[in-house]
Amino acid sequence: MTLVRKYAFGAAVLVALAVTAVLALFVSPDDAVQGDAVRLLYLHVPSAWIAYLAFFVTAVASVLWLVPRTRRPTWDLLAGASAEVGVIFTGLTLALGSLWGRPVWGTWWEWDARLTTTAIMFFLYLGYVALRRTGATADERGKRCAIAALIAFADVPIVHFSVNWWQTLHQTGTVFNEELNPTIHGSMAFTLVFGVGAFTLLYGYLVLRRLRIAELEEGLEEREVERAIAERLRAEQVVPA
Amino acid sequence: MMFVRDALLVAGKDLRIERRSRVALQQILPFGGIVIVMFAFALDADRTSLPSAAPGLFWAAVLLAALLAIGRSFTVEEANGARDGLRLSGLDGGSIFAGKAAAIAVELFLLEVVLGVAVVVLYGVALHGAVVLVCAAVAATIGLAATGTVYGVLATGLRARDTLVPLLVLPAVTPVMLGATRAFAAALEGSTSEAWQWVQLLAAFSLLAVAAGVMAFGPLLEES
Amino acid sequence: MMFVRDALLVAGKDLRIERRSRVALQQILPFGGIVIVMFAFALDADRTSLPSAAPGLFWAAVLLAALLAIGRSFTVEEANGARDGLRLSGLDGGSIFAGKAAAIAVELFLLEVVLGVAVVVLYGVALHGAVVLVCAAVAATIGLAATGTVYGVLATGLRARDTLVPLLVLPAVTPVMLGATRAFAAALEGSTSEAWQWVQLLAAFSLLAVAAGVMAFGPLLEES
Amino acid sequence: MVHLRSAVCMLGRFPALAGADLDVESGEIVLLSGANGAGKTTLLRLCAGLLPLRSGQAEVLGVDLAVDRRAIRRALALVGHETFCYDDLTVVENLHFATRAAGHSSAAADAALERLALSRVAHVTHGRLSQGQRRRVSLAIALARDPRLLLLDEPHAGLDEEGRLVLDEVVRGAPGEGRTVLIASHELDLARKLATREVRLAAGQIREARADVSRPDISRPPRAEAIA
Amino acid sequence: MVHLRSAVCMLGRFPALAGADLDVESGEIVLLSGANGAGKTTLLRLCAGLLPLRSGQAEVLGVDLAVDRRAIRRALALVGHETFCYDDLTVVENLHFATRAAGHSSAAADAALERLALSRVAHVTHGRLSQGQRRRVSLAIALARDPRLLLLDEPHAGLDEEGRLVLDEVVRGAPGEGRTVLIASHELDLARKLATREVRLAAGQIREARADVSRPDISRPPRAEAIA
Ligand code: HEM
Ligand SMILES: Nc1ncnc2c1ncn2[C@@H]1O[C@H](COP(=O)(O)OP(=O)(O)OP(=O)(O)O)[C@@H](O)[C@H]1O
Ligand SMILES: Nc1ncnc2c1ncn2[C@@H]1O[C@H](COP(=O)(O)OP(=O)(O)OP(=O)(O)O)[C@@H](O)[C@H]1O
Ligand SMILES: [Mg+2]
Ligand SMILES: [Mg+2]
Repeated sequence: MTLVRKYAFGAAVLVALAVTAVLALFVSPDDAVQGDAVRLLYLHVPSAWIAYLAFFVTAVASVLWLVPRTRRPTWDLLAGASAEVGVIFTGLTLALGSLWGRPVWGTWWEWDARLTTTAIMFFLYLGYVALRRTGATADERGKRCAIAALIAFADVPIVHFSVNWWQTLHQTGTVFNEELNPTIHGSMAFTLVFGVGAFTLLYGYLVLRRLRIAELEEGLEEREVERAIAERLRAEQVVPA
Repeated sequence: MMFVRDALLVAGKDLRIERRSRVALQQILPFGGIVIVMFAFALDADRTSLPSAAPGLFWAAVLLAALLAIGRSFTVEEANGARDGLRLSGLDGGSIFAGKAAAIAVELFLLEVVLGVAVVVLYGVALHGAVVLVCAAVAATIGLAATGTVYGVLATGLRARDTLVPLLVLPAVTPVMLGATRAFAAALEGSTSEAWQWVQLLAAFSLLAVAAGVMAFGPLLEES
Repeated sequence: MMFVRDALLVAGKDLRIERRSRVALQQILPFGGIVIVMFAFALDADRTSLPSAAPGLFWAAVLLAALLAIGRSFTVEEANGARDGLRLSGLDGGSIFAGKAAAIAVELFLLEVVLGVAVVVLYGVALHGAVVLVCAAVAATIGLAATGTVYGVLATGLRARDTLVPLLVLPAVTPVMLGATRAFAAALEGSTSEAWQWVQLLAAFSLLAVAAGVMAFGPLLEES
Repeated sequence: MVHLRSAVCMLGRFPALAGADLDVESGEIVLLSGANGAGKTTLLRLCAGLLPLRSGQAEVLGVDLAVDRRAIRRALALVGHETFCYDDLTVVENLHFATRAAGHSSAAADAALERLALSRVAHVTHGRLSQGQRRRVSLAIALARDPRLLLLDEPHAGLDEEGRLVLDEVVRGAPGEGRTVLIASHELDLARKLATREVRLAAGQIREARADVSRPDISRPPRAEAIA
Repeated sequence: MVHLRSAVCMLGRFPALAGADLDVESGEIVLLSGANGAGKTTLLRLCAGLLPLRSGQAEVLGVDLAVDRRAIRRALALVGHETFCYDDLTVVENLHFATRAAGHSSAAADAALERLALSRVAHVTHGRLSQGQRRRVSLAIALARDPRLLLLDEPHAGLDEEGRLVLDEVVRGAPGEGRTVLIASHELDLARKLATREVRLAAGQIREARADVSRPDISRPPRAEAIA
């Protein structure tokens, strides 16, 4: 993409995040029960949802790569990039969650279903990232990673429904949740939605950048293959064969 | 038919290698035993808490031993490019999976029996509900072996397979660990019905794992 | 002098391989993290018992990760007959030992820092006596690395090294585990003086292990 | 049998096969020569369906490799630097496993064992074999699988004179038994005696393809003049 | 240089070297020939001090191996089937490590790299090298260590013509640089051109030792008549 558009994108992300911060810190009211702690909601929930989105993208890209007809090197790289960003957001969710838990639950960590499944999701994708980084060539790696990604994705719905399936300390279901705050309908809901939007922008930005880097590293579109061949021929004319 | 024949061929091969090298018997089994003992240390050896912790520790020990067994099963496929050999052999991926998983499962069963006795003795556990215990063990073991085999082949030929496998397998088998632990705990407390629910969960997981393995193994053996 | 130069050469080589392959960082470290989480399952996640068990579980996790690190460090020496290469290299056994042990120790330190944070957060441990904790960790780590390196070379070239090493190392390092666990427990309970006693014990063990390693490594490398 | 059209195989970012064109008809014995790293092994592995085709066309035994790399496996055998054997199994056990896996009878395995004079070490575990004995084992496995396409990667390396006799007669006999053979080799004077045609690889491409390999000036490598 | 008196090496329960007698004087280039499994590799590994002497005497570079197998290590180099290299390190890194470990300067390493024309793959990790490139790397390492005793186990295997030229000139130049060379090989016609003396191993023992290797009837392997 052209420089202009790239910077435009970056700027948009920054602005969106800034606005979210303002909304979260000043506009939205603090919570009856939790006081200011509730403002973590605007970071915690979006990052969790973006993590889902990232892993979903990874799964889809993996499928596209697995299907011979749609296979392009880019899908493999996109899957990797999205997974890495997803791992970051999952880590964020965990960190913010436990930060939040301290004041609200009086503990950093609780072995409840939502938290545990989230931790497992985190490690599953850490493993996936490690699998990608084994120094194998894209060909050796591609199929294994794609399948690993699909297996790992099975955990995501479990994380989401964990709160319904098991008796958990963690908030259940919807954001419009009584003991969280009665007045969520108004500015809170808006802030949350806006925050999700901002995070989605951030996610898109990060993934695109990571994808570019990955493509420079190893993405081999046809022309790059051509160039590699040309290079090799040039190089080996020197060597007496 | 062909499928079974090939699976048996592969399982036979793996078990014969084991009979020759006695790795599972003379190395992995003692390892499991040591782990059981070490855990007793780690828990500061207050006998009171041990029985309650027994199911968890037993399965943790089994899991660690299983990691070794899985690693071993694919170390064998790595020397002399045996992996390419398997690909060239013309065997169907599904049957290779079935064979290798079966071989691992067999080794794990024996391991569990021995470790089980050890736990009962060392941790002073009182046994209840043998039937449900056995069923839970069977279901869990199949799940372990299947999952492990899938990730094992996923990592073969890659750099540092022997560290990658544990990393990939551990999170994937947490459901098994959880289910098995809870099943055992419930059974030992005598609440059999609850135990059976966990067994069902384990069985479901194992079925999924086996199905996934049979389908995915062939493609995984093939690079790209 | 020569000794140091050669040791640095070897350590540098191992660390460069690690920088290339990132195995410790991207595979062993997450593995340790998972183990920490899994243990919480095994203990059935009753928060009350977790803090008290924290030191033991922390060191158990470190130990398991260390097993992988040691295994990896010698997997590297196995490919392409690198072991014979080392023997032919003309390097003195003692310095090879020092180099490899040092490399492992460095990796373990980083690992312990990260896992330590994880334990504090996840198990809800309150920190006391940082100094004694660090000293204990250092002493224990050196002991672990040294012992592991000795047994690592003892097992290289033998069939199924990757299963043999854990089996040999686990019992050998129980003193370290015990000492480190008690030292941590004592420190966290605030009884610092007791902790220091354990630290001395750990230091003694480590010194012995290093001495033994420097002397024994050469002959062990020649083994056969 | 084997038809490559500007076939490209990438190893990482490196085009180990950089647009190779090759046509091998049934019953031919083709020698692949070329400098170290020219791409011979890569070409053979591609033909065995072990490497993905990055671009171009590759058809082996009538199957398009871009579509299916597994269909051809049972019909070919690859003798390479690795034996594909299990160190803890004896020679016989390895041989029987490989043979039965390919759906052939153990009898074929025993015959191959005889033919390569491996009986003395039949019950030695593979891990203890000497280099040449390993090479013999992989040849035995290849024979027992009775392949239609035989891919030999430096087959002479490590074989003693007796072994080379067997190898040569196997290769010479191949066309008669309906086999096509590809040989990658650096022992040109030996290989040229066997081959019906020589193909030279350089920088991952087929450079010159010669019909007549028996021209003395070619079959005698430069080394000879250079030194002696 | 090398003096064996009824030297015996056991591999497991098998006497891979079953009482070998051999005397190699400084500056000689001795060819070890023999069937597969005859014990050539074992003999070379014994001389490198890698295998324990079970019985008999073995003196290498003036050191009695029964007493000390490690003293000689820095003064010799072994080029075998394995490169002793680390797959994750590049060619240069491996070369420098091996050279500096033996107490030599990196300059020697770079010179060897040049000499074996490895510059193109200097920064490729060893794991990705082709067979012949690996062989070149181990030759380079051997050279860089500037050994007094050079043990070559089938050195020609896998080398292309250019590589063989280098190898041959290295071996020929050895005596001049005060090196003694032992070559185990099955490429007899090449090796015999290099060797000053041939020694034939059979069943782990030295059978015939010939002074003159240049007799045509010997230097031309039976294969030639047998078939062509
Ligand atoms: C380490 C601790 C925590 C973790 C790992 C965690 C994880 C998650 C995840 C994964 C989600 C997304 C759920 C979904 O929509 O599928 C989520 C949502 C949410 N979390 Fe947490 N959380 C943690 C702590 C907390 C705390 C302490 C609070 C507040 C008391 C909290 C409040 C919420 C709320 C309100 C939602 C949105 C609920 C919904 O609509 O689903 N979380 N959390
Ligand atoms: N990642 C990489 N970077 C650079 N070069 C690479 C890479 N991976 C493989 N190669 C090169 O690919 C080539 C592999 O070719 P191949 O093994 O087919 O050679 P060959 O013709 O069999 O050589 P030989 O006669 O030595 O066996 C080698 O030149 C190797 O250096
Ligand atoms: N445990 C064992 N039982 C039987 N034979 C064994 C055992 N261990 C090694 N051998 C034999 O020892 C011999 C090793 O010889 P060595 O490797 O030196 O042969 P070589 O002369 O190098 O042969 P090549 O030319 O094939 O390399 C082989 O014949 C091998 O089969
Ligand atoms: Mg090759
Ligand atoms: Mg040999």
